[in-house]
Amino acid sequence: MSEHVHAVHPEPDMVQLLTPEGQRVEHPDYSLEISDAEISDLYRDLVLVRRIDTEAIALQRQGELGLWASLLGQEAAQIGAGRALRPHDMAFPTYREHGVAWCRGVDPLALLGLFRGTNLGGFDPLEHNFSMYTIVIGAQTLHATGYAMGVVRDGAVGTGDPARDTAVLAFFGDGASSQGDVNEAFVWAAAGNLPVVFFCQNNQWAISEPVERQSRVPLYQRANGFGFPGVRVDGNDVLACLAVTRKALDDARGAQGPTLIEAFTYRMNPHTTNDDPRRYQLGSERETWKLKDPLERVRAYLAREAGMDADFFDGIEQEARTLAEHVRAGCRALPDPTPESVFEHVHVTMPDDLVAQRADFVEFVSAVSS
Amino acid sequence: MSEHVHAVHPEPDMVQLLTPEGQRVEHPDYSLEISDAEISDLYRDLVLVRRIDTEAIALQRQGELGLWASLLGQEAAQIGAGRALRPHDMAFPTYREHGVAWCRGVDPLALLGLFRGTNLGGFDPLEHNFSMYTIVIGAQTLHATGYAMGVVRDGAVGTGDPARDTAVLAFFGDGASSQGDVNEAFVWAAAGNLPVVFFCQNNQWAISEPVERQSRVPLYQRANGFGFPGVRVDGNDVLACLAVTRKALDDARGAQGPTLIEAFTYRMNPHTTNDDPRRYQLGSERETWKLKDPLERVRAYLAREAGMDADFFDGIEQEARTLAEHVRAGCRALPDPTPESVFEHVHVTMPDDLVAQRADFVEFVSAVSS
Amino acid sequence: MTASSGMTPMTMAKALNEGLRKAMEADEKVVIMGEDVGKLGGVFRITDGLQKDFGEDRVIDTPLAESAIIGTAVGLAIRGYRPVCEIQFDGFVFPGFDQIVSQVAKFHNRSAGLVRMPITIRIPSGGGIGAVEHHSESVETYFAHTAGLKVVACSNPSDAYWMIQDAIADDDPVIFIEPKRLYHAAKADVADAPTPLYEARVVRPGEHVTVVGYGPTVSTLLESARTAADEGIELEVIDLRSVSPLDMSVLLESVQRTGRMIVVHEAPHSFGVGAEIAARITEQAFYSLEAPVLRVTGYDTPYPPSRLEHEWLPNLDRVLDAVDKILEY
Amino acid sequence: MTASSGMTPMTMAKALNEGLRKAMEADEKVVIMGEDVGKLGGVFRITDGLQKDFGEDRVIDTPLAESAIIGTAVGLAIRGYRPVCEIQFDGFVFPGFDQIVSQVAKFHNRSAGLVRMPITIRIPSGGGIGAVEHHSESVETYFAHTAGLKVVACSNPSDAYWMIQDAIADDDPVIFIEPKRLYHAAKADVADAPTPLYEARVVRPGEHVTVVGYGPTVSTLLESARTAADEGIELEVIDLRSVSPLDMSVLLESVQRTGRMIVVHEAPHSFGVGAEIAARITEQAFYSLEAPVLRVTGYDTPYPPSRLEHEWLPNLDRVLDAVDKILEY
Ligand SMILES: Cc1ncc(C[n+]2csc(CCOP(=O)(O)OP(=O)(O)O)c2C)c(N)n1
Ligand SMILES: Cc1ncc(C[n+]2csc(CCOP(=O)(O)OP(=O)(O)O)c2C)c(N)n1
Ligand SMILES: [Mg+2]
Ligand SMILES: [Mg+2]
Repeated sequence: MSEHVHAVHPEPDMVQLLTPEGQRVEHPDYSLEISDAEISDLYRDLVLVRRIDTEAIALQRQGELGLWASLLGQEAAQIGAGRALRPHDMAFPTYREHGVAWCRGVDPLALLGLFRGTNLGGFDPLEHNFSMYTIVIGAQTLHATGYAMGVVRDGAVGTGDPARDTAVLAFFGDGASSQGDVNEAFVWAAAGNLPVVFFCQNNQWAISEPVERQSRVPLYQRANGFGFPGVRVDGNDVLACLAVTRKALDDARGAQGPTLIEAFTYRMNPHTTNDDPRRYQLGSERETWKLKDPLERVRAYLAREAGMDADFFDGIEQEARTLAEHVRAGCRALPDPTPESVFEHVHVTMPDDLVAQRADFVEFVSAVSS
Repeated sequence: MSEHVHAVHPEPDMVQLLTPEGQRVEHPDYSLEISDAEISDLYRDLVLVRRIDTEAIALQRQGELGLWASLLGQEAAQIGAGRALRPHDMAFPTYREHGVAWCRGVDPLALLGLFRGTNLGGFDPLEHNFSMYTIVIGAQTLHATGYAMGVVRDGAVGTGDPARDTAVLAFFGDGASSQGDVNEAFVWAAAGNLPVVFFCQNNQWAISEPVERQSRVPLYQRANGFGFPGVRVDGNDVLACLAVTRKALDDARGAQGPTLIEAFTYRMNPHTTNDDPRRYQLGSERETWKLKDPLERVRAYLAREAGMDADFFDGIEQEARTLAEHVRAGCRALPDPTPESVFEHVHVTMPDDLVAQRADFVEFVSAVSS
Repeated sequence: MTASSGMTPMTMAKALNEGLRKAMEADEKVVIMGEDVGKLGGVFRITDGLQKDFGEDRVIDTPLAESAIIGTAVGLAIRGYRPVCEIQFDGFVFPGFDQIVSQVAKFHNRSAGLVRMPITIRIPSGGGIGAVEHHSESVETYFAHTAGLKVVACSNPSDAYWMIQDAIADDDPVIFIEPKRLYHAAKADVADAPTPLYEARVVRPGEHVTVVGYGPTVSTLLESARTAADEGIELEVIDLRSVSPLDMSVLLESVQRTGRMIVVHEAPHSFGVGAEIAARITEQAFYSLEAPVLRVTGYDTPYPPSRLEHEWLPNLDRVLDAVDKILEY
Repeated sequence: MTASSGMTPMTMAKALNEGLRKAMEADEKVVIMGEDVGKLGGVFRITDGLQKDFGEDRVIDTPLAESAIIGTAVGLAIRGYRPVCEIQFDGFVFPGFDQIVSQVAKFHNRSAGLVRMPITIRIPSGGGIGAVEHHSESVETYFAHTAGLKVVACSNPSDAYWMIQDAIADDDPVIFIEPKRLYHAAKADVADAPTPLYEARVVRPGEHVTVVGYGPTVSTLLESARTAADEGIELEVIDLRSVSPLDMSVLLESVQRTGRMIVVHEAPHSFGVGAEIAARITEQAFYSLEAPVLRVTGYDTPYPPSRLEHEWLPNLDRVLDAVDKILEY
């Protein structure tokens, strides 16, 4: 086939509040009251999560991680969405939401165990109101929908009490939009008018398959078919992602039902550290998207419009270096799993035959390792 | 909850060409050139398939069938859709498409084995271009989509040659619209611009669940979310169903891609002979729909507008009686399955251990039955 | 069976209904979800009246999508609920298979024990009701082979009443197999106390051959035992009750006495539950065996047209054939 | 292995690629479909170059939906095609489970033989590659227990080359298990003729203990046999090749000589392939057995974090432990 060229382009109706050049722009439906201090905080988030990502990739190269799924290019989508959440809201990630994890107060080190092979999770989903990384494409959208059913049953929507009303945020990708589970989640959320927001990071690719393989119309329009609103937002614009997600979460908390958000962005790195995009991607595409970098535009705004000086940027750089050190040292220090641990949490109460198998295994491991 | 009342009502934009009173009406997008003779043939179809249904229910009551899924009330949807097919088109039914089977030239007796328990099918899907009855909700929509992929690969779309261009027609119900498989079929059909038409008989109920449990918007709108046209048609109007399905099949054959048709109708009988609708249905609802009977309106038209006389209607009555006799006698004469048959078609080539199991089974059955 | 609970004798359908009611009264976090479980009370009426008494929030008529029934149950469990999912018929559990195997079974382990999946999945199972395709499957083996799941099957009203409550109370996910053809069979007393959920039970003692079944086949085994007794052959009938984990102690104690064991189930023969029991018994009681463990099961074919199901299913004659065969060793 | 085919030695990945190419040349109705099988050549490059050479119509990058990959393959088969579906990783076959078990496995039977399902479902399987969750599962038992399916596993490049062609040429649906950790292992010669698809093969003769494996474990068994030989213990290594149907003749002939058998697989222990083989061997060779059939398998846990996978998986030490144990009987 002729070299792949994207048919889907940013729509005029794509919500944008900060241009790639760093200009604030207004949008009729999504105004955002935000101070330069708050924007500075968002910038800090963006820089730090990109740094976490950079370090993780380096650690994978050094053999410290078996794999890493990079979020490069998607920082704004994840920080914008993540910062729109309230502490008691619940989020359901895929395997790439490192930026959202950051917003939920999860130590980056807690994410590395899964990729290092020392555990399958590493943090407490209930403490952070951030569910487990989910690798089976789309599965988590149903978990989010069920959680939202529970929220409704707990009377935690539409009370008007901000400390009580709760929303659920489900992350998924453009490829995932083809999975039955994701569409079933749309059916249930619509039929039940549930307080769940579906946040699709359309990074244009599902490994080697362009989004056109999944849909011939923009993904945000999928929601129309199920009878709830869909909106496309500039996924590289952290302010727009924050504003659009905030609005959708408010609607959810206010018993207005679900929203589908399509964050239009781009995967600037390979799918994972195992992937080789040269086989299917045009370098030129990546170059075009480089000009829309989610960090640069905020930096430009802060420097030009908000008059932040070198000290500010140096301060964040310093923070990033400290964080990087934390990630590097912490990763190498991650404890290996104990043989017992493999058996411990298979069930809450361990059946006898598993007790016996554990004994075998523990004995065997100590034998070979001694 | 308060007694269930349908929120979804026939839309103004529901295609109708023949009113419940038997008046022909025009529709801007769907004109239908059809002679009174052709309408008479459709009426004959409607009467005969209803009679097959009536006989099957009676046979179930008499213990000759284990179960029957009645099509009462849905005759127009099935005959309209079935008669829109060309011989070389392919149709994929659920378990209720007895009227479509009729249009595909399948002997009604061939449908009874499944419900009598003498076989799992009973006719040759490839001879009739009518696939097997499919009981797992939604599964057949993917089969139809895959078949349509084959049609495209065979170069049998968009050639303009009516003897060559082929369309696929997939049947499913309102409840089925919630299944992942059905929505995946929409994804594939849209992304691949496949020659498949999705024909949803919205009979308002999925066993005891009203369509509102599945969707808060009319089902034909689901197609918008996937980027292909959806249309709602009066499912009790055989002319409208014929016209709308013809158009959709023509588009498919002409490489215009998929269409979703929602035939708005009503299940006038219990879900199956096992069901007890009194537990969940308002009798009044049934009464309202009785006034929209798919046969009566055609009968009224033929008598009033086309001047068909008593002989015509008596002739069809006579045909129906003969057919009924064929069904009654034929059902009782259906051969029981042989023990061998259970093993014969598990695989094309039977593995040794199955050969041994067959020997056991055959010996055992002859032993107990002797 | 121990003394009556004072409840009037009841069918298995009624016993399950009563057990579900008790479970919902005991814990307000218990919710029932599935297709047609509300006003209709399920196609088998197992949830009859529960929506009327506990409301639509706790007895939920779901959209028609099994993957979503299970997937949303996972989300409800994360939120602190205790979902009881009804799969309408055995053959329709497969669209939900991914959520069961990759999420329900693994989530607790994935979270290192921080999140629990107290989900009960009720599956009306097995054949013998003259139904059409997909309505007579025996699917327990798929789940028994899946780490993280427990699989139990009730064979009588008393167990049905108690086991469903214990399964729901269990903090682990439980696949609950209900022999649908016994739903409306003879009424029976309900014991005043449960047998522990994961214990097998000797339901008829015998010295010559141990016959093991669960769910629908137990009554067939009792019938076989009565017939065999007429010829002086005493079958010891064991109701497995729990398919996974297996209660080996009861099986071993029995086979060490009888030296002979036959395992009976409706599921296809190969790679079935009988194979695992045969393998373990041979491993753990090798020198006690007078004969190999034999199996009387469904054949390795799709479930047959119902006109042949009673021949295809394990039945009195096939069990007694196996008894004769095993005694020839 | 018979004399070389004259092809240069190749890896299993290359052998599968060549086999697929041959199958597509042999029958224009063969289509390959799956996620990323086109330009990328699949995440393991098994279909590398095939889209370029055969076109997008025959090597189809599908949307991301396994149920649809299988369900549309059923429709293609009805239309007369011979689909070869790639499941990207073992753990992702489950969303397609319903279409496999209720449609692919049953359609031919449902149609009384009038419609065929010549569908091959390729599943890169097993562990040992340091992957994250769901990427190291062994799912063969689920399909072996499903009537209407055949399940085969290749263990070396030559079999990979021939078996994939035979599986595609088979008019029945075949689940094709590929041991992913061997894809890029040592190159080997390709035999000039295939061993019949459903036959087991003795890959190393020995007189003391029969050890049976398939797919990824065969190389572990050969390694174990070499080590055991140093202590004068001769293991007879059998490559099952076909998990379902089972080629009992080869297994029986061997165990009747050795009197001892160990079955080895990565899939969880309970209700696994080892159980069926143990049950059949005990049934059919009862008096030849010096010891019960033992099993060295994955444990009844979810697949562990990769740091522990090499201990968790059947390995040299665990096999030799079992050999010592079985020789003590
Ligand atoms: C059910 C399932 N099938 C296949 C895979 C393998 N896989 C992992 S990521 C991926 C692509 C996902 O694309 P998208 O949804 O766009 O998310 P992205 O990776 O681009 O963030 C695939 C096919 C999987 N994880 N789960
Ligand atoms: C996967 C699956 N789940 C459940 C069932 C049981 N079942 C049979 S028909 C039916 C309702 C179908 O409703 P609808 O799609 O509206 O079709 P209708 O029967 O109204 O024609 C259900 C739940 C099934 N056959 N398949
Ligand atoms: Mg993507
Ligand atoms: Mg319906």
